[in-house]
Amino acid sequence: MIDQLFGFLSFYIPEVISILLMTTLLVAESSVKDEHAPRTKIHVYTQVVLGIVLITLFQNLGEKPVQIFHNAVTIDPFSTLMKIIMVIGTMGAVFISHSSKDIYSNLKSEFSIMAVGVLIGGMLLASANNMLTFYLGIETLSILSYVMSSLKREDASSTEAGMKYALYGGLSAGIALFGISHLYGVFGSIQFNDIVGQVAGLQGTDLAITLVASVLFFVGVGYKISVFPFHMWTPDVYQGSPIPVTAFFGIVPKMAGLAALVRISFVFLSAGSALTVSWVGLILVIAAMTMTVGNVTAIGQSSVKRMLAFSSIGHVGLMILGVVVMNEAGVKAILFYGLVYMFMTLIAFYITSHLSDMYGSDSYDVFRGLVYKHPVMAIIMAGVLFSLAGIPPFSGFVAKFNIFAVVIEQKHYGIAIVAAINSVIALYYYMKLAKTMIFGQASGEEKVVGFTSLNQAVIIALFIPVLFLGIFWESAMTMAGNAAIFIK
Amino acid sequence: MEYTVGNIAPIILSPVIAFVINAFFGSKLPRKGDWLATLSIFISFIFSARVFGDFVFGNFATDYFIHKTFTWFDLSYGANIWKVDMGIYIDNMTAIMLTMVSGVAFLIHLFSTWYMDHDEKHGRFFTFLPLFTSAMLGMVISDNLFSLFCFWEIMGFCSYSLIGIYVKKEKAGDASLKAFMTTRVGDVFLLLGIVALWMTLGSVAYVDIYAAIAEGKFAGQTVMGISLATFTALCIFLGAMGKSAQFPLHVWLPDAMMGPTPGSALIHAATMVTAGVWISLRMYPLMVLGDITWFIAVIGAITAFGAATVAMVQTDIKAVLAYSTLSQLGYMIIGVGVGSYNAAFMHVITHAVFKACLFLSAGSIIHSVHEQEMPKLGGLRKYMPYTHFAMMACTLAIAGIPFFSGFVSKDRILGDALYFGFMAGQNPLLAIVPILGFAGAGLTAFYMFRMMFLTFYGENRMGHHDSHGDHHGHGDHHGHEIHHEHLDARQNVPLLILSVFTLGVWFAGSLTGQGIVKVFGSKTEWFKILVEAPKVERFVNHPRESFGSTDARVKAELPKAVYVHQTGYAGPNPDEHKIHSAHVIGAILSIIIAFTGVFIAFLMYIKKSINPLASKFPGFTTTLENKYYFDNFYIDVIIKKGLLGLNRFLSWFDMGIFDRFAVDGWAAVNRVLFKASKWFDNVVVDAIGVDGTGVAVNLFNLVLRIVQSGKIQFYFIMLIVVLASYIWTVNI
Amino acid sequence: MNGILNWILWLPVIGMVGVILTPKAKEHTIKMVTLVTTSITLLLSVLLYLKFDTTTADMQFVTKIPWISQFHINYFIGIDGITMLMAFLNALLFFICTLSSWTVTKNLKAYFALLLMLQSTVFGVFFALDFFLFYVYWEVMLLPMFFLIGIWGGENREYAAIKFFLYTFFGSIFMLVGIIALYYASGKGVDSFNILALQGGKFVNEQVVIFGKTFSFETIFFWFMFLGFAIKVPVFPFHTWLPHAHVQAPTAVSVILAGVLLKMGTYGFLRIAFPIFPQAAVNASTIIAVLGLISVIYGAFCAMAQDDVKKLVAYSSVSHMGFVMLGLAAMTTQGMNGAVLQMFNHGTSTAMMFLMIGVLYERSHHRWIVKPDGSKGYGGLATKLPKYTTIFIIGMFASLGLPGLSGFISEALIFLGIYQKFTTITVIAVVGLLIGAAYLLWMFKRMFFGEVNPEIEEYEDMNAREVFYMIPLCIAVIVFGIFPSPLLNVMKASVGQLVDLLSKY
Amino acid sequence: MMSLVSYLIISLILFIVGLVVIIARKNIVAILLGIELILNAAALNFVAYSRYVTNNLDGHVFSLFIIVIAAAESAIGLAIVIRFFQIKETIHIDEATQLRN
Repeated sequence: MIDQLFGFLSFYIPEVISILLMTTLLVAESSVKDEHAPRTKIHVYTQVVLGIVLITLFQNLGEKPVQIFHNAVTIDPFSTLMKIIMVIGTMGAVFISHSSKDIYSNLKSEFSIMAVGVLIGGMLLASANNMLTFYLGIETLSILSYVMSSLKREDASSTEAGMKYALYGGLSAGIALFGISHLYGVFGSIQFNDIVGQVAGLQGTDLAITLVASVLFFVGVGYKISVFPFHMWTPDVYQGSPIPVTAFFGIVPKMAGLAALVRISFVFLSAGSALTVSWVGLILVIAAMTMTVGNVTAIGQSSVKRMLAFSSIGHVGLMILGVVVMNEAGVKAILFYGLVYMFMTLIAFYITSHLSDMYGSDSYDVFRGLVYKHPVMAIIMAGVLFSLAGIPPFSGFVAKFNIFAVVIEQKHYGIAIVAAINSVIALYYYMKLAKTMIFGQASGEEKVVGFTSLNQAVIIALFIPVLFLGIFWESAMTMAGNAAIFIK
Repeated sequence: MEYTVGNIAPIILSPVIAFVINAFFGSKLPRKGDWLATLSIFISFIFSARVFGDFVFGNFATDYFIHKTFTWFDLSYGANIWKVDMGIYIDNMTAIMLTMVSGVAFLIHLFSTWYMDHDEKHGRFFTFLPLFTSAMLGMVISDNLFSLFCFWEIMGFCSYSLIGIYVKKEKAGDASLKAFMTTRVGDVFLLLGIVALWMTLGSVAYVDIYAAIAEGKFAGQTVMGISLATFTALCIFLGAMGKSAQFPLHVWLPDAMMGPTPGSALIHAATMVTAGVWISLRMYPLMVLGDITWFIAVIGAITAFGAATVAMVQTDIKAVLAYSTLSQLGYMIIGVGVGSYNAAFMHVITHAVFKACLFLSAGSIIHSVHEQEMPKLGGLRKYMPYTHFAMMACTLAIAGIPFFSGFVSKDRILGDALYFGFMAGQNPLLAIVPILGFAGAGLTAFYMFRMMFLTFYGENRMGHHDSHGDHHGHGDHHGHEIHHEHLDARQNVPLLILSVFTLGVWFAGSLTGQGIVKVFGSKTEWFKILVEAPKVERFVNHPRESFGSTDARVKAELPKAVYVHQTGYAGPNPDEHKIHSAHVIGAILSIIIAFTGVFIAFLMYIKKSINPLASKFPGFTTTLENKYYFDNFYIDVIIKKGLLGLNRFLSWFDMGIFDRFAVDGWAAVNRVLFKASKWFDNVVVDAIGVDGTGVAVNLFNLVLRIVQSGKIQFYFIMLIVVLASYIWTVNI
Repeated sequence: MNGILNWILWLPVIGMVGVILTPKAKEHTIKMVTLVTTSITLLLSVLLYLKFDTTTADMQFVTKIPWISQFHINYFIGIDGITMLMAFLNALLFFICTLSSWTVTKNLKAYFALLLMLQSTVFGVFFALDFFLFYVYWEVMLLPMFFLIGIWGGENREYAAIKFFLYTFFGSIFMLVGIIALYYASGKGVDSFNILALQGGKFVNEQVVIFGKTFSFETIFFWFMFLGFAIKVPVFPFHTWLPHAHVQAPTAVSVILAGVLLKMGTYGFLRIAFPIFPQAAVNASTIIAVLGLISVIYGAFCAMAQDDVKKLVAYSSVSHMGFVMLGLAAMTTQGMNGAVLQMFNHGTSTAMMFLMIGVLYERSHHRWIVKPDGSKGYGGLATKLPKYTTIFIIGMFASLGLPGLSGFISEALIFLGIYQKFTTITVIAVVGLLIGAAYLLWMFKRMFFGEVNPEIEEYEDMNAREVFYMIPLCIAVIVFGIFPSPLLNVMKASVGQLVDLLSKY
Repeated sequence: MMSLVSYLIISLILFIVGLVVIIARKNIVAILLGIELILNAAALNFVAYSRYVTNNLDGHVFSLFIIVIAAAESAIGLAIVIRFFQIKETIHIDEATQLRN
């Protein structure tokens, strides 16, 4: 019994390390005397350990899928890859938080602690193989997120953001739970494995209940990845939260939510039943609405952070199209998109954060004429923006191309056209920022303090994959291709 | 002689070479290279003369022709063969025209070396004049409409550059623009006609078109409802109208006199303007087939008469000559229309000679006394005897006085017109053609002698103002004391040579060795033996020759030329005698009319026993002085109000409406959508939320109460509502 | 042997790297690096022409290297007669533009780097035979253009740049959908991104369902492609980005834009839209012809109303490209050859016009024929600048189609071609020729004739450099006007093949 | 005799009441309570189902977890509400309208 448990643990090393990291961080923080001292050591420590987690994850990547802890958790390349993305995202967020003025110096290690906590929740969610772990994952993710978004204690808007997030999250979690409970009633089990088999044979009241319940269930994921009707909290929370938090929210919870979405859709929809039809239709509508709402609202934003928030909604709308097709290619596309999107978001938020630290605002104007002060940064930012808009040769284009490919392969031409028009809209507001950066004339000649050689180096390093994956994306695609979903 | 490249090419190429050299190095050459230009023209004259001799003295049959081609470019790929050939088509007509053009051009070049001396535009003038000459020669010699069109346009370009050569003058710019655009109107239609012919017949070589006519390939072909023949004939004739300045496209020619006088002499009197007549003659069978000859005749008549009337009141020598040119071109076109083929062509030649001479004389007057307002001239006879002699000879010729060249050609045209109008059983309305024709002839005699009298006779009016000419306001002409013209050979020799050609040679009877000298437009001038309307039947599947191959037939085998009089191309005419009588009547009529015109002029301007028209019909005179208000109509109404107005509107529409709404529309839509979402947040949420008024009030109390409570809760409501709708949809 | 093409394609990139590595201060070095790169490219393209085999319609100098094997995407380039000409034109114009940009001072380094990048991408568009590669180049080309217009443009440059970018992107995103649809329609096979393999009407019987309605696959995706290319050309309803872009862009960029970039649109029709969807193309030919006709007339009319000489020439480009569309719509030997020839000739003649306007602009710093206050912008230029006038006249008459200069033959061929299919349209289109002459000559008259305007007193005539870079274009305009065969022989095989294909439908 | 249906009805009532509370009340604490109600509805379902339908313990376990997490969540929620109160001097939900575009 015990040895079996340890046998299971051997697959679970990344999570375990993360948990250890979190606890050790707690201890370390409590041992800090001067609460305003820089937490450089702690941050370095966090980064190193997360690096180790990353390595162990890469080792897992090779392993063949297993289900551990009595099928409560499944470790398959798909979830591992998602976790890798999340871990890198967390490392990035922690790195920003170190320099960002948006995080009070006495809370810097709190941020790391919370981030690692959310990461753990995300990992759990990504490899959840039954309702309970799924629910636990979501809650771990959420509860810590509430705290993170209200991390600026004295700041009204930050607190308000946290409160809204908490209330909204609580409600949607509750609704999801209500749905889950009925599903449990119908299938008599909370194991995805057991459910998969039964979906096809549903009929009568069971089917009716399942339809309703699965929709309720979807709310839980939907609000995490902030798709159309459940997206309303996003802009407020993104705007209210400190920039590193926003960057973090832009990546980790979304990836986790996507992973869960993919998994449950495979659970419920792989067997073609009445459920499949309704879900595909549902997700198509949701995707179209999400894209449109996100992009259209992003146009008028004056705050870059908000603009990025809405644009992330638009991107999610594009990503979940990969779910619609219900096949390996779709998963591949989502994974690749997620990977690329993570890098782009990080860079965008880095540069925004440094600028807003400098000028105390994240409006478009702080970007004006950046190219004359920091040509490299400006060019990279422009590159990222065009990549987000999906212009070759940047990887954003390849990601979009893959999504289009899987959608069109399934002959969903209508949604493809909607997506096409959306990417034109998206290009418009990205280009507005690029325009201000490069065509505009800077008010002053002062350099931005944030852009130390280290930060610039990191940004450039992060930009390399954005460019590289745009041209030589074969290997990345094969990696994503191997990441099959595993459900018995 | 063999018609090899070496024998033909120099005709066209030597002026081109002169053009190229002058264009690039002219400024460095001594005398800006005018000698080079003149020399080059002389060379092409020599080569043309060889062709002339070969044809005219070679006793060829009237219908002998040389047709040789080479491929310009080739689009053949796989099965479908399509290439564009260029080549030469030489018959007697070509030979004569070549010689005339190169000869006249040579003399004019020679004259210009004197005239343009010390002129700031000397170099540029001698750059474009040879280019023009070669283009003209090329047009004459080319064997198909397409290459004809190319040379045709190049001529237009040269004329544009020469008219606008004095770039400092605003008016020069207007005139050149007007000239190019007006002719362009005709040209595009010409191109259209060529395209239509080419794409239906598969070729636009004359011989192929003739053959097609003979084989009846045109039968049943239509373009937009009109028969192909009519359509193409009309298009081509429109082109001719443009170039030959026929009503209503005549407006450009008078203004074209902005250029240097010798240029006008060559381009706008002797050669280029006759290109229209040339193409009408070449395409004569098509015109007949298309049944538009009556139209041609009418247009010609209107031009001939209208221009003559305007010429009566002009006071500027060059203007008078310009309008006389218009009128004479009108006669040629009449000739084409009424089917006196060779007379029309003959008039091209004779007119070229005497009109060139007239312009050169006017040029030498202007150059000597720096004055071109006739009322300010006068009594120049004793100062410029040579010029006087030459000009008088040409005036007699153009006035159609017997023993002079103009008489022969014009009187036959009028004779045929008479037949055409009254005896050929045509629509009686067409009687206006001869009527206007003869009236015009009278006017011609009148205004030409008016010019002679005002210029050379009476007392000298130089130095002091004359109320008549003032409003033409040419700078100051005080202090030009009249001096005897110092005899410069380059000035006078061309004049004398040309004036010699206004008589004599045309009456030499048959140079081809048959018949004897006769006067009064006898039937057997050598000219008529050589030129006749093409007999289309003989062109049916004749052998193609390309350069290098020897001529298909050897001269020795050819029959001697025998003259058969005919109108139209359709073989010997049944009512020969009618035509003959028409000719006799025509001859007598025209002589009488001509002399009357001269006499009236004499009374008005020498005897002064009748006062000039102006005093009699002031209104009519002003109309004439304003050229029937054509310019005002075209420029003010059509161009300024119509075209430019339309343009302005369109461009405003394009940027103002189309671009703003239709194109920036999508951005607008997005902005609207954004506004809508904003409105949704602010108005719906707050308005309904904060102050309880609003639509929702009356709708649903509970909803109101629910919604009343602020933003985050509104999110909840949205969530639940959407969720419910999802569930609803999913369950269907 | 096939190396040449790769060299031509990548040499500018190497040059760009060279420029980037050169320190900012060494301005002259930067210029020289660019100049050397472009001139070598030009020489290589001449070599390419000499080695080109005119007898075959097949692709030559082909290179095919696997790129993304999962999607069977290859680095697949090669040229046929049509692209041979375009490549030569591109190389020539960029060489000239480098010289004409000699006076650029603002961010010199970035300018030349972007210029070289642009050249490489344009080459890429013309060489690419793999659909994905084609699309990538097609899009990447937008970036340097965006920055070149946006940074070095006139006062309203940002609007123009954004408009240009969005417009083209809007078209090409639909093209992307089409490309992917083709990939799956052709069975995800080895050749599913191979443009050549897709050609020949393989999709005549396919169907698509969009928003619940069933359409013919060919029709739908022909129009998608049409949108992408027509915006680039630009054809009538999509033309309004052009005047903005041209008026705002710096001289060299206008030259490239009018000279080469517009040709990419028509090239797209020749290489992709027509051969891949022949049936739909034949069905659409009437619409294309009508749109082309409208562009011809409408563009000419709008041009005539302009007081800004550069805008005038911009509209004249709309008009001239309209002729190309007419020639394409004809789908006959004469029409197609005429269209391709017109692509080349318009490239040279309009480049001359824009360069000359640029030369003038450097002296006057305005482009008003008639200033907004109604006074003359220029006047008497012919007296003041004789050399300038001569070259300007050549360019102007070339673009209004004077026989003996290049414009005429292509327009004549287009008329011959279109007459066989659409007589009425031909008859209306000749009006375009008429107005075409009108606005150019009127502009010429207002700028060059008359007393010397005091404002232009101190202008000096073209200097040696300016004359030097105009000479090649003058030669091209005159020589190809008299001897079109060197161009026609190169293209006729490829064009003929396309005509044969289309004639089957 | 209690049957499954009656449990479900009760839980549904709980659920709806929770929603209404969340929507209608302006007191943030009340809204948190509403969330608790919803969670409890779910928990009740689980227990009921495992009692009547599926004879395994999954439901019970799940409900236990729910209780725990609900506690944690409400704790965090209350903490944030307290901060909010310290800043805004009120826990009226309408005061939380600072964030908007």
